[in-house]
Amino acid sequence: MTPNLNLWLIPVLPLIGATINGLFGKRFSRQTVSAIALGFSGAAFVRALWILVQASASTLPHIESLAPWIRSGDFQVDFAFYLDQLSLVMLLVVTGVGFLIHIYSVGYMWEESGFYRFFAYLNLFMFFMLTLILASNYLLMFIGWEGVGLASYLLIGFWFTKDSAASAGKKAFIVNRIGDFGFLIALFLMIKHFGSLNFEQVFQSVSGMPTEVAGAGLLTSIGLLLMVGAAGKSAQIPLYVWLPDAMEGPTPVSALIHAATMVTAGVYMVARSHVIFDHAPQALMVVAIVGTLTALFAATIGVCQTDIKKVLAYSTISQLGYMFMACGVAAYSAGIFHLMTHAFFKGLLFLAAGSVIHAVGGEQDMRRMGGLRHHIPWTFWTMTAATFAITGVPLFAGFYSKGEILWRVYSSGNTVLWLIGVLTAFLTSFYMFRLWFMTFFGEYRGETAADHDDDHVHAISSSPTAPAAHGHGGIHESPKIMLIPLVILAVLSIFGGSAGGKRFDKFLSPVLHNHMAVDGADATTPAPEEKEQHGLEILLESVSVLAAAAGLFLAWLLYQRRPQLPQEIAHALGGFYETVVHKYYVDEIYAAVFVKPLIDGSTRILWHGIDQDVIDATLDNSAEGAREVSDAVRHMQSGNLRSYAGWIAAGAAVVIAYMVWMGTR
Amino acid sequence: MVPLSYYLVLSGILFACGVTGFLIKRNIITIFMSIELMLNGVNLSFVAFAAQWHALRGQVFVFFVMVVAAAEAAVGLAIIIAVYRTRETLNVDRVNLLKL
Amino acid sequence: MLHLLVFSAFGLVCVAGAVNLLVQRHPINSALSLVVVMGSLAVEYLLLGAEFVAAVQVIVYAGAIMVLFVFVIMLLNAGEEERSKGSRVAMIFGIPGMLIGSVLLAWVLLERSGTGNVATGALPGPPKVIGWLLFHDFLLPFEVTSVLVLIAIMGAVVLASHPGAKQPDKREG
Amino acid sequence: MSLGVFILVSVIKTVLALAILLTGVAYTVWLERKVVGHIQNRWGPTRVGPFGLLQPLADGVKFIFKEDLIPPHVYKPLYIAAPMIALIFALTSISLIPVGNWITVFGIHTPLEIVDVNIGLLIVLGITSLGVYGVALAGWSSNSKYSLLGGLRASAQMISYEIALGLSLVGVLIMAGSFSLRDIVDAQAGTFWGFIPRWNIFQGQFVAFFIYLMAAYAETNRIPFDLPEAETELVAGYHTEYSAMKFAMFFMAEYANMITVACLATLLFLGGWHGPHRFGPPILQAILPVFWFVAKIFAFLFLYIWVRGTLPRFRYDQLMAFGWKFLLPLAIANLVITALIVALRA
Repeated sequence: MTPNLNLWLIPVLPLIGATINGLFGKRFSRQTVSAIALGFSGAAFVRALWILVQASASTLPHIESLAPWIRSGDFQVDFAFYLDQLSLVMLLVVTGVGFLIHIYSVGYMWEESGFYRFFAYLNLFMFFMLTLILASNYLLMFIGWEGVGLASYLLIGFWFTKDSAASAGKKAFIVNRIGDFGFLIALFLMIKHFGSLNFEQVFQSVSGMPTEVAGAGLLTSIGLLLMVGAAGKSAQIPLYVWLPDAMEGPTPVSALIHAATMVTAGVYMVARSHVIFDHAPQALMVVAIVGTLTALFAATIGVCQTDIKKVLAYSTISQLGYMFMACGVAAYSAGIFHLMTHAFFKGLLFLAAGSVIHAVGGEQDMRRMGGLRHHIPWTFWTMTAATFAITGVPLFAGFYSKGEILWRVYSSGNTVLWLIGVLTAFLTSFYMFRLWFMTFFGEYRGETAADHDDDHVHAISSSPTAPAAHGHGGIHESPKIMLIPLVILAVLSIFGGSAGGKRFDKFLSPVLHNHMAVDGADATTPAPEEKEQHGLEILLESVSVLAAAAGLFLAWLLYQRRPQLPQEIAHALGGFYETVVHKYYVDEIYAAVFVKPLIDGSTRILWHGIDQDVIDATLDNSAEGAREVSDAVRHMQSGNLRSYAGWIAAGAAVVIAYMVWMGTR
Repeated sequence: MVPLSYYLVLSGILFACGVTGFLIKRNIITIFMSIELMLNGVNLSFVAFAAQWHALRGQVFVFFVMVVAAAEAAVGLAIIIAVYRTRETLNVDRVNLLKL
Repeated sequence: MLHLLVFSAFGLVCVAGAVNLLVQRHPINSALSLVVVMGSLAVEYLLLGAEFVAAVQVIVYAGAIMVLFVFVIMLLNAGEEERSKGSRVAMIFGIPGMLIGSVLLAWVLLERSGTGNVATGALPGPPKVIGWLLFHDFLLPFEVTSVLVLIAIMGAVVLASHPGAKQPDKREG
Repeated sequence: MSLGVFILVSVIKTVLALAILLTGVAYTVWLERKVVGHIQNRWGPTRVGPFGLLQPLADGVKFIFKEDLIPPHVYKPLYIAAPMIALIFALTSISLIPVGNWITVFGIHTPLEIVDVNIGLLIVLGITSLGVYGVALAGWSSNSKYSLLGGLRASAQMISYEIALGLSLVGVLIMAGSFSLRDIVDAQAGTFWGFIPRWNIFQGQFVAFFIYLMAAYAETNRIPFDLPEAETELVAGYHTEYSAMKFAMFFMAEYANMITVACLATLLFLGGWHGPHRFGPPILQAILPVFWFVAKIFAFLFLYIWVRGTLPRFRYDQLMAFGWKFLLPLAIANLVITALIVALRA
């Protein structure tokens, strides 16, 4: 007898908050709005904790079916929620980090005119994200998937009066649509071949199928299509382009959606579908390669970015790449582990970056920062913790998770991927410390405090009427309500990894190993080799730590010791540097290859050709014809009632005559 | 015993009178009454045919015609009142503009 | 024989009333002629046995609809018809068309229809059976008609309500 | 029964009914004057005959000998026809009212009414609904403002209340399952628990009776709904321009209508000719039902007069609002509830 966990409450609580704030928030005071938003998202978090306590390992997986949704023949989809260790981890991460970011947002967004709107969207996002996580079938998951896309769109375009924000929202939406297309086709394939979308039934069917080692078959196609979806949502090559632009949204949004939670949905989905991927090694390989390439690629771009949030955005892409890399070598637990730690430190990074931006009055360009560590010590120290965590400084969270990933990659035999991984770790360390040095050390390079007030208002707020209520008397620390989440996340970034990859692996093993065909790399390690393996693992970890240290040194050298050096290097590299600065011209290439032909084709063929010459012309000509005919017969419509009667009588006579003639013939 | 066709001819005469009234009368109310006359003519043929074919449905149809006639009278007379208010005449020959 | 006598008598009254409707120039006379037509039609219905139809004919047509006509004639104080020439079409096409149609119909009815005789009270229409038909076989038309009547009531109220009551700027009649 | 005998019996019955009805009309007038007089603390007619009993006769003679004045601008054909129409329809409807059971006189078995038809109620309703023409045409043809207004009011009022009236009767029809007045009366025979008669008014049709009563006042243009002849504003309403015998015709029509309405109320709601246990010799047994019937009509007429002496006149908009917004919904509700109960009981 499983206890009734009432899982549905968790997604529905934020939905209630979103509904209240969305419908009536305009009339509420800011205090009320934030109380509602925090109350409901906090309640969801408490509820998740309660479930963590209630749901001991024995009761998992727990399925809760609420109501049938679609019934068609044998095919059935329910409104059903599914809780196992995997979704439990995600649940805690999403509600916990989400709640912290809610708190932070109260401080960050206080000046905004769309305050209630922001929190309504944020709660709405929570609802969809939790639906995505707790869904017990792919269709419900897809609803959540689409829903977070919607919330993301709304939040990126939060300052919709700003052109760039509006188009960034559109871009995110459209690029995600491409990924969703793949996801959807995967769903159709599942319906066609398995007759169900329930996780349990699908995985049951898949377990009975042979592993597609040699040729690409059904499972490989499904896996690849799922990967397309995941790449869209989680910003992997080639669909990553929307994420950097998404930084147009408010910083808490970047932290919550575009770093901590939504973008990891792809990883979650791949881990959730691991049964399919385990039976399709080739698809898995694609996942690994895509992840690795993305990690490196994004890291190189990140090196040259000067916008503090853009750096973090590319860093996010890169870290997501790590997660996919882990999933690609069937080390799902490592991927999820990194997902969790990443949620902590990347969320923290964004929030701290937001705090920095807040401090310097809306400036996002790192070249105009510097020397901030004395002005904003809390932000500085929390950011430091996060930077150490992401670069993999030992004993910080990132050290464990990244080390775990690299070890698992290496032990699966993909040495090339491992090398790239280490290189990426080096680059990560470099650009993160570059950010760190540029922001907090050296001299302040921004404008004087006197005239930045206007800038702040313009950059952060679209509303012309938002006065700086708490006054910007120069560079200053953020209010407490923003700092508390920073501190909590910093603590988590430092200690969040100490759970350790192994224990995490064990915790997740009922989900990730129970019905899994044994794959070489993931087989339980034989006891005798463990010692040797352990030694190797330590060696590898030192390599990555060394790489991180090298990155730190280089950053220190270039941006602290000899600040003029980067210019010279850039000059020396010439064209390559330009390419990287322009993000490898990917956006331009996409524009040239996809967007322009599409627009041209639509314009020439669909618009001018079909719409104007065929559809419109048909309409116009028939209207013209009708008009001409009416013009000819309108004289019958004299307005004289008796004339009408005369016509009718004459017509009736004709009809009668015809009928009589027909009848008597 | 009366041949059915007598009833039908009577009905036809009434109908023809109605049509004629529509054609020659100028007063809009009288024209409207001509319509009622036509409906009555049709009703008679309904009842006659019902008797001929022993089908009560014919009589049921008469009720529908009556109800529709009642609805039509209500709306039609309301229209006549509205027309009279704006045109101050009941002569259809003077009500030949399609707008006010 | 009696049947034919009664039929002819009331048929004649009927036709006389209809013709009188056309001849009379004052609408109230036309209306009263129409009442006479309806009354004698009720008798014809009785001859055919349709007693319920006859009763309803008197109550609804003569007792309600025609009263409404008379009411409107009184309300608008309609005077004698003026002889205006408005429509040539009605004269050129309408009258001949009507005549041709009537003659054709009469010819077909009298010469070619194979219908037989009708006895007095040939088809009694007891209210019970008619009600049963209305509420079973014709339930949908019945309900639709009720909606129609409802709409007609509302339409009549809207049309006849004084336009000046709500739009004071509109031109008064 | 041969055709000749049938015609003979019918003629006898018609003459009898007409005589009784006209006498009834005359003495209803007398009754009204007397009762209203006492209500208003005066004596009413006392001079002609004992208790003024011959007053109606004197009135009749006066009407006959008065000069029949036709105003110059009236529309003559209708002006003359209108009172006749009113009176004819008022008198005709009595022919369908049964006053008792079938009786056998001189070996001829015949009902106590002029004709016995199975849709009697419908025909009575049809005939009374035609009565409005008399009033409307009188109002219009008089070519007088007061008359016209009275006629307009009368026709609108009578059409409006006819709906409520008809609907109030449907409940009774559902209970009896027939349009025949005789069947309806027979359905009310007997008693509950031996002492409450099974009249429709006691069978849950009290609301219907109330609606009928209100609608009947309006249909007969009686106080409190006598707007068409409201003397304070319209002089005398539709018969302002009438005098002598034509006026008398309207007068008689009004009272004949009252009696018809009272008959219908008795038949439909008050159990018709059914009374307490039958007793006495056969001749008494034959007469008693008629007596009960007349007694009930008398009671109803007394109620009429009582109301006239008590209530003031309504305003016209109040009258219309009352009819459309109160009586009609009430009648519909009563109809629905009655139908439900009958359906559930079946």
